[in-house]
Amino acid sequence: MGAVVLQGCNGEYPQSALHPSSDFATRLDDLFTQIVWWAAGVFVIVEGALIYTIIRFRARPGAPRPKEVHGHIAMEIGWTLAPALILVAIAIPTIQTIFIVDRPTTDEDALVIEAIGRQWWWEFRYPELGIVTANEAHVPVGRTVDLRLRSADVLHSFWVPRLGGKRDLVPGHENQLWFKPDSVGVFWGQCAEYCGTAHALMGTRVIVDEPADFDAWVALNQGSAVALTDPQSRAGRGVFMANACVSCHAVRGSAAVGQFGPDLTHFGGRLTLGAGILENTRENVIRWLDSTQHIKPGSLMPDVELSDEQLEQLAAYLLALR
Amino acid sequence: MSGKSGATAGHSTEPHVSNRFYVAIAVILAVFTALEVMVFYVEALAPFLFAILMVLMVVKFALVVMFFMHLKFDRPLLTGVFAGGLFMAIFVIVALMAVFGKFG
Amino acid sequence: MEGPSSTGVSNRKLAMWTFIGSECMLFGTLIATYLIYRGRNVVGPYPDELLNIPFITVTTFVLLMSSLMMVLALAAIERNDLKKTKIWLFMTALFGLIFLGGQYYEFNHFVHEGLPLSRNLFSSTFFVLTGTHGGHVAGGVIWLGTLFVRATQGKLDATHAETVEIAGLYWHFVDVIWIVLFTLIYLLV
Amino acid sequence: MTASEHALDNGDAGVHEGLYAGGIWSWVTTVDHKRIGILYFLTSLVFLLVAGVEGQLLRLQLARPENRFLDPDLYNQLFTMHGTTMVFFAGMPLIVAFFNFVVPLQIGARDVAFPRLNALSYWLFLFAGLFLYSSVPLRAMPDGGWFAYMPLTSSEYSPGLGMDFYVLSLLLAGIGTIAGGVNFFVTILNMRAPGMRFMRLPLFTWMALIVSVLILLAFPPFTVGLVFMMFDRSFGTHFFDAAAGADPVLWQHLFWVFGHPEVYILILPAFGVVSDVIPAFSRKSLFGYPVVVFSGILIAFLGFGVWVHHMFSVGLGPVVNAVFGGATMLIAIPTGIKIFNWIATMWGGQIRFNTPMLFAIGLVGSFTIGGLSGVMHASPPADLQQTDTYFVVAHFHYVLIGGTVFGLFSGLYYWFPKATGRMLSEALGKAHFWLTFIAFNVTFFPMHFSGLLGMPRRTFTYAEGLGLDVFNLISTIGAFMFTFAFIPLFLNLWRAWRKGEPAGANPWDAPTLEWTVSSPPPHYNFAVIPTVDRRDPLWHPHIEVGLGWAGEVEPGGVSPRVQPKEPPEPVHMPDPSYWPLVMGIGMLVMTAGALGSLGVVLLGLAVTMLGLFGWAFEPSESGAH
Ligand code: HEA
Ligand code: HEA
Ligand code: HEC
Ligand code: CUA
Ligand SMILES: [Cu+2]
Repeated sequence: MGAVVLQGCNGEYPQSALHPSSDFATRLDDLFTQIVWWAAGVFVIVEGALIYTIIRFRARPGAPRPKEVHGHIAMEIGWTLAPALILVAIAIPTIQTIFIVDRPTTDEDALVIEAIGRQWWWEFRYPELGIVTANEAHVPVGRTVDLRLRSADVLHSFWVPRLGGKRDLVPGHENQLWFKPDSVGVFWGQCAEYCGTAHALMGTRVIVDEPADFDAWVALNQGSAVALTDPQSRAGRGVFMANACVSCHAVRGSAAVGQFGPDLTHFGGRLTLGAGILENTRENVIRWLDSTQHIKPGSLMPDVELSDEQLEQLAAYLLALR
Repeated sequence: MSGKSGATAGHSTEPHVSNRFYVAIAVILAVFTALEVMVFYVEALAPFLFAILMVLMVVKFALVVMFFMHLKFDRPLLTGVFAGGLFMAIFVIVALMAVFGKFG
Repeated sequence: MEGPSSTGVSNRKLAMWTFIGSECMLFGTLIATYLIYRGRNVVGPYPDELLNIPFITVTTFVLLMSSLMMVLALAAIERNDLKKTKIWLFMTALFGLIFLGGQYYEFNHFVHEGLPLSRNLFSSTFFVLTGTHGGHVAGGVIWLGTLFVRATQGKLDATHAETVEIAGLYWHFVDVIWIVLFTLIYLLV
Repeated sequence: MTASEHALDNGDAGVHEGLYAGGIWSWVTTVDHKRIGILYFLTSLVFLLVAGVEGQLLRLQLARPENRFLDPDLYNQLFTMHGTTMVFFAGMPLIVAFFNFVVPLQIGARDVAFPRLNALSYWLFLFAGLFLYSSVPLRAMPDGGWFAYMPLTSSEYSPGLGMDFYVLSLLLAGIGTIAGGVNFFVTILNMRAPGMRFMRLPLFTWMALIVSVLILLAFPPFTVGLVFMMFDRSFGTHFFDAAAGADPVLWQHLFWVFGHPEVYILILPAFGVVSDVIPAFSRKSLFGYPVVVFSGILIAFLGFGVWVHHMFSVGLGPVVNAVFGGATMLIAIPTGIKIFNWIATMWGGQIRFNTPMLFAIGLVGSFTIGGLSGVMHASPPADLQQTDTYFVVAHFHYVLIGGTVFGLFSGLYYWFPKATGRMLSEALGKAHFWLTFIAFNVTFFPMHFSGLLGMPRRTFTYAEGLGLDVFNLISTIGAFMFTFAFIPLFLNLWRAWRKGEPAGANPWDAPTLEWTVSSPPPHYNFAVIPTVDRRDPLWHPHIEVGLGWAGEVEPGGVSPRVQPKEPPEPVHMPDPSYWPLVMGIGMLVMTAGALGSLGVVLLGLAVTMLGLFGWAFEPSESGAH
């Protein structure tokens, strides 16, 4: 694979829970930090007492048998109560946070996106905007995103650490998750519930845009596929329509209406390919089409037998679908 | 618990209950079963169906366990062992049903 | 190895009660599943279309009475009345078999009415729950059968009262479970 | 007064006689708890190594980003096998090995309550393990993860035999485990020596008692879940089929209703070992004995009410999450009590740093780290960032290795002289401890960071741009240090077996009953059953007692300190029996048949019944009654 996708935009840790960029992630991070401090205190006390004890009371030759102390009620009460108090201190912000993050959002202005987990890619639908896309969700900065999570097959879990914690996609349930991004950027995510062979390669990206950029993206993506200009991509469309591709993929405005694989109507506008695992470049598209099963073992897209020329044409076609 | 009780293992603790007593219990069980089914068919009792059935069920359960299985006359330890398992089972049933929203 | 007992209860009897305690969890989980899934069936047949209360009341009665036979067998062997022991053991096993026969009939009937095991959520939970109970009854019948054979061979006397008692504990437990299932499955549909 | 004045040295029976005499057949038919304990130990050690190698293969694959050493399917199979083997075929049976060897000796009994049932438990464990591993040559290893979440593990998404091996093998092992639970529960309740009241039981035995209860209550729900899974896979039922109105999440509940108590099954015996070892090597009785006992009971009890903490990301709603999060946190209290009482036991003592003690201290230090990350998981919102990442992997290896494995190593060094009559080398022991301790921390500490920085678990690869490279590389290096850590252990065992110094009855000057009999103990354990009149019967004839019970001597008993060389009167011990093996084979055949052949199932059933009847009608002990 080898591609370092867009590392620049994200700093060193594009998928880190410690670098929050939304209200949700910040809440979790604050809570976590608090608990870490309490834990650090307990750690220092326990390990300190342990080390001090074993050094101070190491056996010395000729020393008499130690005096028996069979217990001490006050001490027992002390080390029962002290941890209990610490736990109360942890439990209070915990419960406060639970009742915020585990409830549906109250923000009426929220942008609803349906995220459907599939082995091993993500489908994103914007019901209010009439957009269907895959693996990459665009959202505007500063507006609450209300995700509706569903699964088409097995369990998955939606997780974009910098925007918040994970929530599972459970067959037969609809789960919710919401966050309000506070900075622009490309945030990496990854399926976090083991879902079979290619679970490790079920990545995703959430692209937080300035509102104007988001609106432009919406306008573009509401439309059908763009008209093709150059002959190469037109030839590619021919190959696409003549092959099995159409049975699995949809390209709005064309004869391709397959539902099994990702919607490719605006594929050329995506940053990545194959659920976040490859940068979306010409070479990579060719590699993907040439050897899907090698690049993403287990993927439900079969290897398709095509000549080099057809591959070039297809890549041109797909990348032209902006 | 200590050496004293060493050899007295066994079933010497129960008073000798007569066969008539057992038959009486069985009759109660049969009558209660009949009652249960009756309650089931009487429309007027429908609102209390659940409560009545549960009471009858628990009583039947207790009768068999106490008298046919001799828990009433046997060592408290055995009651403890059984009640422990039963308690945890009820706990798990109730907790699971609660988590699945079966209580409204 | 039957050494002295620290609690005054014999090892075997304590073990049987322990096992019964553990079985409570087994049936508890099965029952929890049944209750959780009750009413979530999406395709028929549904329980209220099939469950035959009068019929199952009769087999329930038979199983209850087998418990009576069982205590009578125990009482008999404690009195060293071997003849009665034999009779009551036989009757207990026989009543158990009748119950099983009833269950076989019921299952068969359901299958014919379009409810095989794999039909829907009701069939899954119903057959596995009552089937597990039936399996326990069947095990008990075999156990009682061997006791009966030993009794006819004259190898069972008052010194074996505890052996019979333990088999009885198991048998009554299976009965007690049925008391619960009868109410939960059939009467509270 | 030192114990050596009291402890009777029965001479050294030596390694190659007594307990270890007799050919293979004598081991196959043995019903002696000590031998069964040793069989358990050796077998689970093999499984530990196999699962350890699997763990190392996982680490090798993750050594660098986008590695192509293992293909994803193989990786998924390996972590499934690693987790399943470690928990069910290395951890638990290793614990049962210690129960077997130690518990009857600690309570002054001659064997367990049901020796043949004990043998059956062993065979079922062995056969279940072999059955699981027969999936390797058949190239059908399970790959659903050790908790096998539905619906991925349904026949629709996991066709093939892999998950069937998982289900059937764990069903088989579970039967043996429940049988063992009954056996040890009855043994400890019923077979205590005269005067061995509950509040005089050694802590290890106490924990064995509690763990038996946990097994009895936790395994049935798992068994039921496995049966549902088997029916869904093989007979088309719909227990976890969302399309039929069922809820796949039910599997998660059934698994974790078992799974969380299971982790306490794995840790409490280790706590028990440490509670025996720390006093022995501090030369000071356990501080707050009753409190340590009751905190163990409390942990076990609370352990049944917290299972949902493995499911915080499922979306069960704020109330459920809050309740279970709070309940989970509570467990920190009794666990902390244990930690503090251990430290208080050492306080004022004369601490000898023999290998058992090093591992015990290592446990106190390392387990605390794992426990604290556990508390971080227990906060449901915080856990939303942690669950299913390497942060969890770090947590559970800290408690499982820093807790369970360290505790069991401590027990191994502690009781090895009792089991073999030979001393292990302290130098090699210390090398083993330090290498293990370092390797362990190097492997698992960085996982806290890789997890928080975004590394999900159960992923065969990770992208280069995530900044995870260094942490993963360190973890892999640590995992390889583990291999070297095992070298001194095996050298040590081998050396001691060949030419270790004779141990004597009580090499550590330890206070509990197992140290009154010769090493290795005679077949019948105790020539005369001792009468116990106090806790720590080999120490302190009359002691001041703070919290606990005050010593009074019961008249007419036999002092535990005077074990005659030969039993004064003949002892009846159970005869060897091959029926447990026959029954075990029958059940194995049934299990194998369940992969697809009714005929084989029936054959297995026939053999099982044969074994059962042979067993029932075999006189259990010569001349008894
Ligand atoms: C030996 C096994 C063992 C033990 C003992 C524990 C102990 C604990 N575990 Fe752990 N756990 C596992 C094995 C174990 N665990 C495994 C295997 C998994 C993962 C399974 C999988 O997903 O594959 C897991 C996962 C796991 C999760 C789920 C994480 C997730 O998947 O999202 C949680 C969540 O709450 C949790 C919590 C705890 C807690 C609170 C304890 C407590 O018992 C810890 C208590 C101890 C202490 C806290 C330290 C000592 C206390 C003091 C010094 C007192 C003062 C302390 C305070 C005031 C904080 N564990
Ligand atoms: C008691 C339990 C236990 C123990 C001891 C271990 C030990 C180890 N585990 Fe463990 N692990 C689990 C229980 C355990 N694990 C569980 C339950 C899971 C979850 C599985 C799942 O997700 O389903 C897991 C998952 C897990 C993962 C996560 C996989 C993933 O999510 O993708 C990793 C990765 O690093 C890992 C690594 C290791 C390593 C390196 C060790 C090391 O400690 C191993 C040490 C090495 C050895 C013990 C062998 C050394 C010996 C030799 C090399 C041979 C020498 C031979 C002779 C001299 C004869 N384990
Ligand atoms: C059997 C169904 C099937 C056929 C036929 C098929 N695909 Fe796919 N395709 C998929 C699936 C499923 C995915 C998602 C794979 C993944 O990420 O795991 C996919 C992914 C893709 C992607 C990447 C999409 C993205 O957003 O990452 C491209 C591009 C693609 N297919 C093009 C093609 C072309 C061109 C053809 C024909 C030559 C074709 N596919 C044939 C099922 C199919
Ligand atoms: Cu989808 Cu993991
Ligand atoms: Cu847990």
